Amino acid sequence: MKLEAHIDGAIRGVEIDLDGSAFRLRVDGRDVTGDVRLPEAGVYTFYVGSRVIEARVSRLAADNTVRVQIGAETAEVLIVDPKRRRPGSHGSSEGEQTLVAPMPGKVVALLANVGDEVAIGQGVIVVEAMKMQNEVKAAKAGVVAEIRAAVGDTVNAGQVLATIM
Amino acid sequence: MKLEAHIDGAIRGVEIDLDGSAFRLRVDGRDVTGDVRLPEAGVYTFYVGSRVIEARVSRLAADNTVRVQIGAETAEVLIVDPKRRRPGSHGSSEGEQTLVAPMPGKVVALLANVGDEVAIGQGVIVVEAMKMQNEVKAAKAGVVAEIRAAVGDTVNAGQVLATIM
Amino acid sequence: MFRKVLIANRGEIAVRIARACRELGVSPVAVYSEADVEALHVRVADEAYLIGPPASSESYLRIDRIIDAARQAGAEAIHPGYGFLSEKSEFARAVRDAGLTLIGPSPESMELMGSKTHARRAVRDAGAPVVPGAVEPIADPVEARRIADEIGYPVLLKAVSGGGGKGMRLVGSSDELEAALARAGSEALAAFGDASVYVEKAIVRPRHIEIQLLADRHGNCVYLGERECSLQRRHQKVLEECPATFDDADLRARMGAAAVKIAHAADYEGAGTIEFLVDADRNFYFLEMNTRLQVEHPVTELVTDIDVVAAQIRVAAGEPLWFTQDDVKLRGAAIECRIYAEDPRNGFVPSPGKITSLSEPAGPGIRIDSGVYEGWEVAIHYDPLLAKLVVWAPTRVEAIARLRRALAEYEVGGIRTSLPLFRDLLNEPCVLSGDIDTQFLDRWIVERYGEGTRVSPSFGLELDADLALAAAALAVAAPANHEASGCEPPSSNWKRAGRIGGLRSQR
Amino acid sequence: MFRKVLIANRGEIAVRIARACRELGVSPVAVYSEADVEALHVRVADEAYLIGPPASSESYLRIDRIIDAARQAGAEAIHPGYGFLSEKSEFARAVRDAGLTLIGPSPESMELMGSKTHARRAVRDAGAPVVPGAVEPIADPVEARRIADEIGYPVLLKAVSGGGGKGMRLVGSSDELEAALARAGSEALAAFGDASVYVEKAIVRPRHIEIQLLADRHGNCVYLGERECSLQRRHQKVLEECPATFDDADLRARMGAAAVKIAHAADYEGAGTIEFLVDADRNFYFLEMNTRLQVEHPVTELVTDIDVVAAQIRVAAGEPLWFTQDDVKLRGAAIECRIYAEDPRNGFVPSPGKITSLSEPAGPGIRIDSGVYEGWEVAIHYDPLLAKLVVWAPTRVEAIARLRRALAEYEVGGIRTSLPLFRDLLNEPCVLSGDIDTQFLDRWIVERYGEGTRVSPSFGLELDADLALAAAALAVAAPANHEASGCEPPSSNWKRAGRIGGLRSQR
Repeated sequence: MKLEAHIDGAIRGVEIDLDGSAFRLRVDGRDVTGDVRLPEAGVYTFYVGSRVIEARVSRLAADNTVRVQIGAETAEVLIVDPKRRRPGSHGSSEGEQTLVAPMPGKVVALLANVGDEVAIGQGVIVVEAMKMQNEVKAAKAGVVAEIRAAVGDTVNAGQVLATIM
Repeated sequence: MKLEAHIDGAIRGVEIDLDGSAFRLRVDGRDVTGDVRLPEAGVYTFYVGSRVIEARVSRLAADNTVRVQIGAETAEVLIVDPKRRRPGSHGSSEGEQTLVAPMPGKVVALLANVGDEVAIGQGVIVVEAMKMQNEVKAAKAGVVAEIRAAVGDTVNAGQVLATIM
Repeated sequence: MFRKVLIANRGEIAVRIARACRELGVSPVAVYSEADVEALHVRVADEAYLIGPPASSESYLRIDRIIDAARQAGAEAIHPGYGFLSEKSEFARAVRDAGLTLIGPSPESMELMGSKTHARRAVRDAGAPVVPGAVEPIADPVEARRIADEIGYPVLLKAVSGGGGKGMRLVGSSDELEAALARAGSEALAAFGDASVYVEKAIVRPRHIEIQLLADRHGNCVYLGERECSLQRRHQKVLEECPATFDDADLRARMGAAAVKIAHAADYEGAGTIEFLVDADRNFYFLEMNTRLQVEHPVTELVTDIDVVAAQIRVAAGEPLWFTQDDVKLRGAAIECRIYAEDPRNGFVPSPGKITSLSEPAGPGIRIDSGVYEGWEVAIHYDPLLAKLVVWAPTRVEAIARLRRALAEYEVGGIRTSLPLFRDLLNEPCVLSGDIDTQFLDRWIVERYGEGTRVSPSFGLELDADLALAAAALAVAAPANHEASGCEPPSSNWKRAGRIGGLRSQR
Repeated sequence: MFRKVLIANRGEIAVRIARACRELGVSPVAVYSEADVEALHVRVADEAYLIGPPASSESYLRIDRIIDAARQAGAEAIHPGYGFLSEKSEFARAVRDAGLTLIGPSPESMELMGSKTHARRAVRDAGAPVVPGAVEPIADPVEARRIADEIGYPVLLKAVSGGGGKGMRLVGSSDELEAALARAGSEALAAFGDASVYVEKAIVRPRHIEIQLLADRHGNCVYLGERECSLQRRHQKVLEECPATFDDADLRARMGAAAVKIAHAADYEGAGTIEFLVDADRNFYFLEMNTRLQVEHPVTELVTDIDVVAAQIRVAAGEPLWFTQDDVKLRGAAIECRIYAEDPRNGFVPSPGKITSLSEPAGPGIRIDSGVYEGWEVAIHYDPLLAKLVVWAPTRVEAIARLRRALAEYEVGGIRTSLPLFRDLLNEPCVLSGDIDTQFLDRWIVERYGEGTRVSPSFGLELDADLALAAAALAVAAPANHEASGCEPPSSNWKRAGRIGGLRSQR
């Protein structure tokens, strides 16, 4: 399957195929083959030649990105299926994306209005909690279809704040 | 629901009802009420009055019993639903019980023959591994319907050795 | 010894105290808010009392409910932990009035050391050094100028009622003084409802070094070496060590003696900490006293072999200290990392949420004091400290190597944490050499991460970077092949025929 | 220092060694059998080489494949761990012949100390005490009687080629001798293919106390205190401590000096252990030398602060020891429990299977060296040691309290383990007082558990016993309410209105 990995502002093509535990990976024109096992939930152990590389994968509920840790190093990635032009497989129905509050807090700013076009990663609403502000960002490009919160509203974690078509 | 707990050779009646997180327990004529939570898989935290009692529950694949640990103490229990007269809910179809090898090893003795009546906990087949012998026991009373292994056979973990009707 | 102790706290410190209780044969009693029904500190207790809704002001700060719970439980003593009510003298007084024992100092000691003016006077009377200046509110700019001229520039203007950096102004020379005074006053008024400020000498690039004390009610007081806590973000400690990075035995002895004098002056009992600023010439100045257990006590425990929490409970039960100053020997080096639920690469925004997986380091020289578990939902209501990773090794260099190894083994799934901060800090030459001061980290964070912008890390090896993308893609796009199948890996009898064949063919 | 080290082992010790490598900046290389593709020791390595099918004889004992793997990887050295090839001089020789470094002694030292006869002679020549007797095979009953009369009854008959208790017979008086000789000889023949036996003085109710040594190739050798390993089941150690339960400094110094003499006589390099028997009068006798790392090395590490595994690697790389005997100071007490996959309450039958859940203790004074993880399938092919729980505290009494606390936090789901054995042992007065010998545990197991019959434990509190049944019933009969719902607990905003109401109504 062919996917897009959005990482550090760049988009990289990722093509990966599994055949049992054997995998074939193509990234930026490089081919990597080997085996992959899942000894624990969220742990991918790759065997490439004699090398062993273990990746711990965790989905960050806050903003739909996936964090991958290999040894002490980490990266945060947003995986998008270009055929479906929506990120990952995280709950939103076909073509629609809901933006939810990542934590309980107070809405302190709206950064887009209904009808605005937004790009991937663009901030739409700002929620504040513990005196820290957090931007709720679009995980796909689209048009803001609805905004369900107003500045000053208290919101709960998971509450839908806006939808993007 | 009313169940039987087979523990240390004795059978004790256990009646437990849940209403949300509230529970009502009756054991040997004693009533206990409180709340129960499951903070982690297999962990039951009971709140009875001001007391907190945390029970870690684990099903032992070797012989279908359930081990419960509270603090440093443990007990092994076989739970039977008297309405259905078969232990727990562990895979066997209605009225039939399969005895499986708890580990890879060699069959060194048959303790019952086809047609024999066996009681709960009675040994049926002896499997040896790492120079240690292990009795495979009947988890319910019944009649031996089939024996699928002979003395001297090498068996794998999970392999069916006998069935009891 | 007590039979039951009520722990008036939550999180990792409540779990830590419960463990100390168990090891002393004392039954630990928890209190909890509605948000903490399934919290780890409740799960590890023998009894637990619900004391109110999630907001601290309605639960963990409710003196009345906590004392009621202790009475109901029949607890003889209350351990306040740190934060919450631990330094509130009215709590200490209420506990005493209820006929219970507070595991901590008397309300009088707390009040003396809790007042900047009184503490400073007591410290000076005890012959210990304070930062030159006067903590009395200044009447007018003329007085401010007189004091500043006397102690010499640079000076610091500080709010009398303040703390945490608010209403604080650094003044480099006399012509900046008047404007700074006006701004500091209005900031202090806004923050604390009190415009009064005072003037003290500014210590340039100071280190924060503190002395751990233990005192019993029989007149014995010892110091357990020092801790260096210079790595702070906005006055919040993030990494602490024992001994101080420069490991100066003479300075330790002088600071320790000064700290003990201060404790005696305050008629102190229990565990306490004297915080000092240390300048580049290794002069030290009293900063404040924390009349409670510190977050960072484990580094002292690992280097001195003294269990500070157990000692608190024992001296509160009336035991005399069972060792003398001469028995306290420092050995090796310990480092603590505070694992917070916040995102260091994005302006340290809080990162509450469910911990979906948890892998903790283990093996030699590792200690984890945690308040969370896999499946726990980190709430927004409380301090974001999840756990403390503490390492010990015979030398600081080895402790750093061990810490690096431990950080690679540590993963908290589902939320962002400060773990990447520590991984980055251990690549920083100044941290490795110990060339740090209390402003170092704030400067470094701006340089390294920018302010408020996400920094995407990168992998050292191209293969790792490629496989990271592969793992992310598999997790998101092919969960059915793996996760959804009940986490069951493929048969482990599978043969990597090619590889073993390769080995064989070489023979 | 080496750049890469191949670890020719599996399980907890391979993980332990990999951690030491990482902390030294060395890249760890694993080898594995087909049963261990997903084993933890493979997962923590940088590289891994498949060396054969599950059977040890086809994988972890294959000298050729292991050396091939080291060559392919470009590893400069091989750490053998314990067991497997660690004491095989032909392996040490093959490693040397391949131009690689074995992290351990020379094949010559192994051969000298691996032969009972030679070792005994070397020990005696070094002036260290051996058990009176003669390790030469006895020619006939007449010679046996002569030797036995000379050294005095009781005597022990032992197989010359043997070990592990087989072919061993205790003879109380001369009229039992002849029959015992016949039985010992036939047992020895069956077990080792060699009927020859020897006679030595039987030490009555001996303790097993061993000295840890570290020697470099520059002539330095130090001893790192002793370990008491008297708690053994059928000659297999289950719980070890440092120092010995009677903590006798004079005895330690004498045993240590004897051990160092023996090491010098063997021209020893690396870590090694001299095992002694100690009788009731604290006379000690050489038993054997283990020319490798021991399972129980962590208790020594915790009490001496010396990382034995790191030291092994450093001396193998040619470094001289960086400390002297005078620098070695023992502090506090450490206890290790070996967590085996076997059922102590049912004749210690092996208990392989999938670890369905894993909760490990943490907090102060706890060290876990584990080779398994949640989801790992414990295979039948190898040693049943899953992990080691090691505690440290300032005193033995406190260490026991801490161990009790740790055991209550420890759970390995899905299989039976030796954890209940340790919980039961800590209620045994002789274990608490240290009144033990090498036969104590075998006697105690028969008394406590009977032989081969399951003992069902019971809960101290009726409420606990009732709730244990409730938990079992819920887990089996109502999994849909809990486990099947994705382990999601009920809403944590739920209010326990009754309880908080109760608290309020009292005010």
